[in-house]
Amino acid sequence: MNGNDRGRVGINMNRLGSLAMLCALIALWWMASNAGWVSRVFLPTPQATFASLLEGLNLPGPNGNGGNGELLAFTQATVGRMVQGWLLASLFGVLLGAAIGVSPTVRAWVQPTLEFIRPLPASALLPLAISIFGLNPGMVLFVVAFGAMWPVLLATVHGFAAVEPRLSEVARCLQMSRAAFVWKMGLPNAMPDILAGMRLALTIALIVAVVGEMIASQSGLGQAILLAARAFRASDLFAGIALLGLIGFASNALLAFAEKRLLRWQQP
Amino acid sequence: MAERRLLRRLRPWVFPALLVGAFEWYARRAAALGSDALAPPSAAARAFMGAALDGSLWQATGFTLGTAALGLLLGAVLGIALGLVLGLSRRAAQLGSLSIEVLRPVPSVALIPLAMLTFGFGVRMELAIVAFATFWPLLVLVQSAVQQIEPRLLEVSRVLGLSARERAFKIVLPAIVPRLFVALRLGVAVALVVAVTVEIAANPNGMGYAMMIAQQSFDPALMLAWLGWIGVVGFAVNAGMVLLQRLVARRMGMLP
Amino acid sequence: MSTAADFLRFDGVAIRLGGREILSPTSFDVARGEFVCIVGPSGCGKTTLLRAASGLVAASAGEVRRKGVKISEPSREVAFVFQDYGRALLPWRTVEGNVSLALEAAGVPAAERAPRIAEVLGKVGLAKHAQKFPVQLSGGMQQRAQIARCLAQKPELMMMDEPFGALDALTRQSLQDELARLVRDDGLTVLFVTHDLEEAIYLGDRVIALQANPGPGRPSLARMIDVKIPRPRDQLTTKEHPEYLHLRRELFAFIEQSHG
Amino acid sequence: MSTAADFLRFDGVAIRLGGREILSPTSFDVARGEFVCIVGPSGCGKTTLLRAASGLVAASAGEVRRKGVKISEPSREVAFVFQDYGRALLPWRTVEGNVSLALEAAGVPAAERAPRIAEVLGKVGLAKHAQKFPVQLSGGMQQRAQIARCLAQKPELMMMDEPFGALDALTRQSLQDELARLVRDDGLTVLFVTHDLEEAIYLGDRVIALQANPGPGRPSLARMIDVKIPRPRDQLTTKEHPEYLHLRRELFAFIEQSHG
Amino acid sequence: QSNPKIVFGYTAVSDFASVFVAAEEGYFKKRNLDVELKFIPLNSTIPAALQSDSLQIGGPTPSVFLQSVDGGLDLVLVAGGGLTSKTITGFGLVARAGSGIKGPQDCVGKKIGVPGLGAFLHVTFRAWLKESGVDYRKVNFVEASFPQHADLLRGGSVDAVVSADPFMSRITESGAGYVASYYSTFLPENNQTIVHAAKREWVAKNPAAARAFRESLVEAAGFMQQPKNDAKVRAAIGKYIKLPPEVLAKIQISPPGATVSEKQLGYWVGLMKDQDMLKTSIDVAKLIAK
Ligand SMILES: Nc1ncnc2c1ncn2[C@@H]1O[C@H](COP(=O)(O)OP(=O)(O)OP(=O)(O)O)[C@@H](O)[C@H]1O
Ligand SMILES: Nc1ncnc2c1ncn2[C@@H]1O[C@H](COP(=O)(O)OP(=O)(O)OP(=O)(O)O)[C@@H](O)[C@H]1O
Ligand SMILES: [Mg+2]
Ligand SMILES: [Mg+2]
Repeated sequence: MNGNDRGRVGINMNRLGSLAMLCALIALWWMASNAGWVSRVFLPTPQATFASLLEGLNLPGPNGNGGNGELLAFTQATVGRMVQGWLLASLFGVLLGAAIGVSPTVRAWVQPTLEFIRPLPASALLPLAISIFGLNPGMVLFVVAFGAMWPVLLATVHGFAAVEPRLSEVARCLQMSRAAFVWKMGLPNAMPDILAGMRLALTIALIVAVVGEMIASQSGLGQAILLAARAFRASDLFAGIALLGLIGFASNALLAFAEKRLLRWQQP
Repeated sequence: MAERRLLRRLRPWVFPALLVGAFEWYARRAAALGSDALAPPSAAARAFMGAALDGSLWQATGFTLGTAALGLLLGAVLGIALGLVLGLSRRAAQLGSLSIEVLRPVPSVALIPLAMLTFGFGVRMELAIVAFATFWPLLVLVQSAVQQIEPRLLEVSRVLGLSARERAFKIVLPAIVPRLFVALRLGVAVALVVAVTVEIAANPNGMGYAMMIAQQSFDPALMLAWLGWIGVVGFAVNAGMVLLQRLVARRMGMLP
Repeated sequence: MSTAADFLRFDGVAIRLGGREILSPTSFDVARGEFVCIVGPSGCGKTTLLRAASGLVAASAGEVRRKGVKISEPSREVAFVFQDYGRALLPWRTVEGNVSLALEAAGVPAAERAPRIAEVLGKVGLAKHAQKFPVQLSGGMQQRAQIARCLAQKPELMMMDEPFGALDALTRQSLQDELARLVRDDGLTVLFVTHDLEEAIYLGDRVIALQANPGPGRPSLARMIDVKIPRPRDQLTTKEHPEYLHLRRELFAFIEQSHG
Repeated sequence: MSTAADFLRFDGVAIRLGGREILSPTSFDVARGEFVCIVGPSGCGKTTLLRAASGLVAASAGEVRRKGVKISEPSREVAFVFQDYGRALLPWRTVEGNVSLALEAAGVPAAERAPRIAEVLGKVGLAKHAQKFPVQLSGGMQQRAQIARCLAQKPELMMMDEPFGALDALTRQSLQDELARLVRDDGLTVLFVTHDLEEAIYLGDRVIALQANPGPGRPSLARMIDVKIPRPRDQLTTKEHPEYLHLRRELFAFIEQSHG
Repeated sequence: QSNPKIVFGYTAVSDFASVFVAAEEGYFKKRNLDVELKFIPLNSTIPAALQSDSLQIGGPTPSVFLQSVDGGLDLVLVAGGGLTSKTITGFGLVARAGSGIKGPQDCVGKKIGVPGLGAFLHVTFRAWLKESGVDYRKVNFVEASFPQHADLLRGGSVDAVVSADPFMSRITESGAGYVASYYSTFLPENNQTIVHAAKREWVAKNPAAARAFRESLVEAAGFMQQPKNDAKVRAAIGKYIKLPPEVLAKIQISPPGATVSEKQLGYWVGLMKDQDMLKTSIDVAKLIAK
């Protein structure tokens, strides 16, 4: 009882501590920008950033009137691109990974090719993709999926390769069919790896989506911050960066939660 | 038997050959239709030879690799140092957790415009972004590596009465080496990708920039050559890291 | 020496793995319903012998026949309890799900599975833990879950590879007695590997002692001992039975000498 | 009951971990040179008691005194052989390097280390494997390497937590006898945890039986038995000694009843 | 006296011809200026490069320059580059074959590629639309670099592009598109298309160098205006901008405007104000170094 209480209080104290730390960082930002230690061209004040954010999100700002809501549309576009690309990446990553993991033949034929294209930065592929597919949202989606596919693919291959040999023997002893083996042993065994890979893939999907928007002129947060920077609107730039950070934070937290639910069997 | 061996040798090359062939055909057709942005791989190979001979290839490659390495060094040193602190002290880890969770997901490429504003272009801005991009994975992986050190080993060090210094050098550091390598491998890959991306998006130096220049100055063959070369460089760097990792693992008795 | 009625027959079975002869040509027979224990020092090939008997590994020479048929692949009529129970369970399935795997493999309709699962879990005393995942179980419970899966298979032959190796004394003893009862009730034939000589004598109808490093002049099969202690046996009286003490002495002396 | 000459004294030691009382107040003494075995069902707190005795975990009530001084931190004079030997060795150091760690910690000059390492490795029979890494060793060899490291510490008190838990019968018996010899030669005091009642009787001067789930009316310390079998003991005759059979029966009966 | 080394940033347009000529004809050297010409791929990065001292003088387009000043950078103009002219047909609106775009009215609701959002061609194109009475907000602009224009038109990703030679003529020759309007010919003449900016701090510290730089360009402008020098001018351009010879021979060179007047800059300020691109009010007089 006593120990429990102390535990709970301890956790609250920790939360408060880490919150205080974050506040301290923001305070430091506030001081640095307001006192003019760093030029405001580079570092806007937190209040200006916040005002830009409110205005862009079409929320009533400090001066009472709503903004233009541009950022809201951009955020939607970026999130949509990220999520779609990520889903595509996950789908193809798992399918291809499972094929490679299960079949030594497929592995022998395609893996070397994949090993070679894997280190290609997705951003470097953009100019070529534009030439081939044209400057359209589908092309950017393709590049996002391409860039984000690798962690899922590798994790799936690894998960299949790492099926405990003892379990393969259990399958043999029970004379399980190949399909049953894939479905009942291979995939569940690869699941933790796949989920971890998908989490990484989501981060990459966001990054590539932003790069795609910057280079291939798709409307979204990536383009918004680039234009903000070109026009030297630092507060808008920071508002965009903050939104991107928020997207990353929220999506990561969401997936971590899902992962925990799905991998209940790992917890003692 | 000999045929089978030959097949085995050739197998990995079949797909790349098919891809290249298909692309050659497609690009020739597009060029016939008057495209300015596509070139067949054969032309790319010629362009590549040209770039290799006039030295621009090596200069740009050197710049990208050098900047990526420096940025990684910066990001890794900071990330490992902070990771060790957060890993060893639960208090510090708890204090920093929220700030890290909030800052970490900021996509590094989102900082390209900011770095451009702050540093202009050149080595410094690329360095800053590469360092930022590699800092987080190293921080997080080192922290978890330290936290996952076998508690039994730390108890052994207590039972034997090792000093703090001895504990750091004889237990903690060797114990995290394998995971540190995994982290560094990831870091190297990230550093290279980010460096190229920065060059493509903003910084007028290095391989990414050379590729953009080729594209903008009507030289799709050269652009394709650069794309292929970037792939080769990434492949080689990755292979080098794997080799190094194996070597260290063997030296430390992690592999039988 | 052997008749067609032999249930399992080893006929000059030799096994080479990794370029080394692990098992030199070995021949023996097992009758239906017999409980045969195999002992020997670590690395002498006990597990390998069992794997050959179930078709998980192919003999390099000789052959294993079950009911007159040469064994080449594992069969569902033979269950295998692995030494490392921690790895032989699907970590993502509950105890129930793990047992169910055997039924699914055998094509038992979904509706019939539940009662059969409940039955075998009852037999091994895991009825209350059906919904738990392997990580949530102690070692002994995990091993019992594996045994339950093997029982669900309704095998006629059971291979058990040091099934009680890492359990504490009490759990071990109660599982030994439980196993003896199950085997008698279901008329199972068992090949039981252990490194514990006393366990071998206590459980077996026969004990086969293997020795390590077979060479030209050193066969793997070193000794075959019939255990004539009456059944049912129990932990206290059987272990003070004169025959038990005698066999114990004999086996120890033999193994010590063959070891040195 | 106790005198100032007591080497190790438990004085009402209770331990709470994770909000649960794992060890209820326990008191007993250990004399210098004594070999005390601790038995009990899994999870009853054997390991926890040993950790408290060496200062790895702090007692929530009462205190442990060694030579009259309250224990608060581990000391180099006390060696601890961990149950999970696989984890207690530095995987990146050879057997030699692992043993050397104890000498480095004690500040032994580099020049003197080699002979001392060779000596302890000889004692545990690992002289030939000095250059191997832990992954290259069998479980028994790993455990012997850990024991070698503890011996290199030149402790006066040795804590051993189920050191032979996962070894095969023969290795186990030879290590038991080896340990008994070492302890006698060096005049070591030993606290030895095991789940094997027979091992406890065979090795101990005294056996302490713990029981699980202590509550208000249930102390952790359930039974204390003196073993009056003469030394040196040996695997065959000692285990047929009437006193041995008697104690075995007594302990089994007790534990079975306290378990049920 | 010794002048500081000047790193000058330029982009791949012929509006920098006066600088190239000054370098080639030795006008910089004559005034004891050490000028290094550095190619910058993206015009809009030039202000940042000036701010971070990667460059001492650079040639942003007026719109990029004004936006940076609007954002708080303290830059001033040292000199000017090329001028707008009704005779220049080097850039225009190129529509996809079959798109049916003929004039400004047809652009409404269409997707139009421009080489840089908020950059020169974009701003001037919007100005033309506005002048023609078309609401440019109803046009969907996307950014696409010049070499991609042909493929984008052919693939149907965009309905038209605002392009420039030599890309424009390649498109029309290949039949992928046609020039719907040389809209620049409708814009007022004599306004800089490129301005040469430097940090105010730098100009204050090196007034002599800044003046010498401008004087070099004035002399170069004089050189360019003599038709007999045309070959030399083209050679200078070809040296700094890598162009195929046949393209170089045909390229239209905009007239030089080495000194920037308040009126000229004021034109751009007005244009950008019209398009809501400026947030602060800009005092043109303060932005031109004397
Ligand atoms: N796949 C394999 N390839 C090469 N050698 C093997 C293989 N499997 C087993 N061995 C070797 O064969 C020998 C016998 O192994 P086996 O597992 O049968 O021993 P065991 O009697 O079961 O020992 P333990 O009591 O330790 O389980 C060992 O020396 C082992 O190293
Ligand atoms: N750090 C801890 N926090 C909370 N509970 C703990 C901790 N360490 C041990 N326990 C609990 O204390 C009890 C006793 O553990 P201990 O390891 O001492 O048992 P044991 O007698 O050594 O068992 P075994 O024979 O299985 O090794 C167990 O129920 C265990 O779950
Ligand atoms: Mg075995
Ligand atoms: Mg324990």
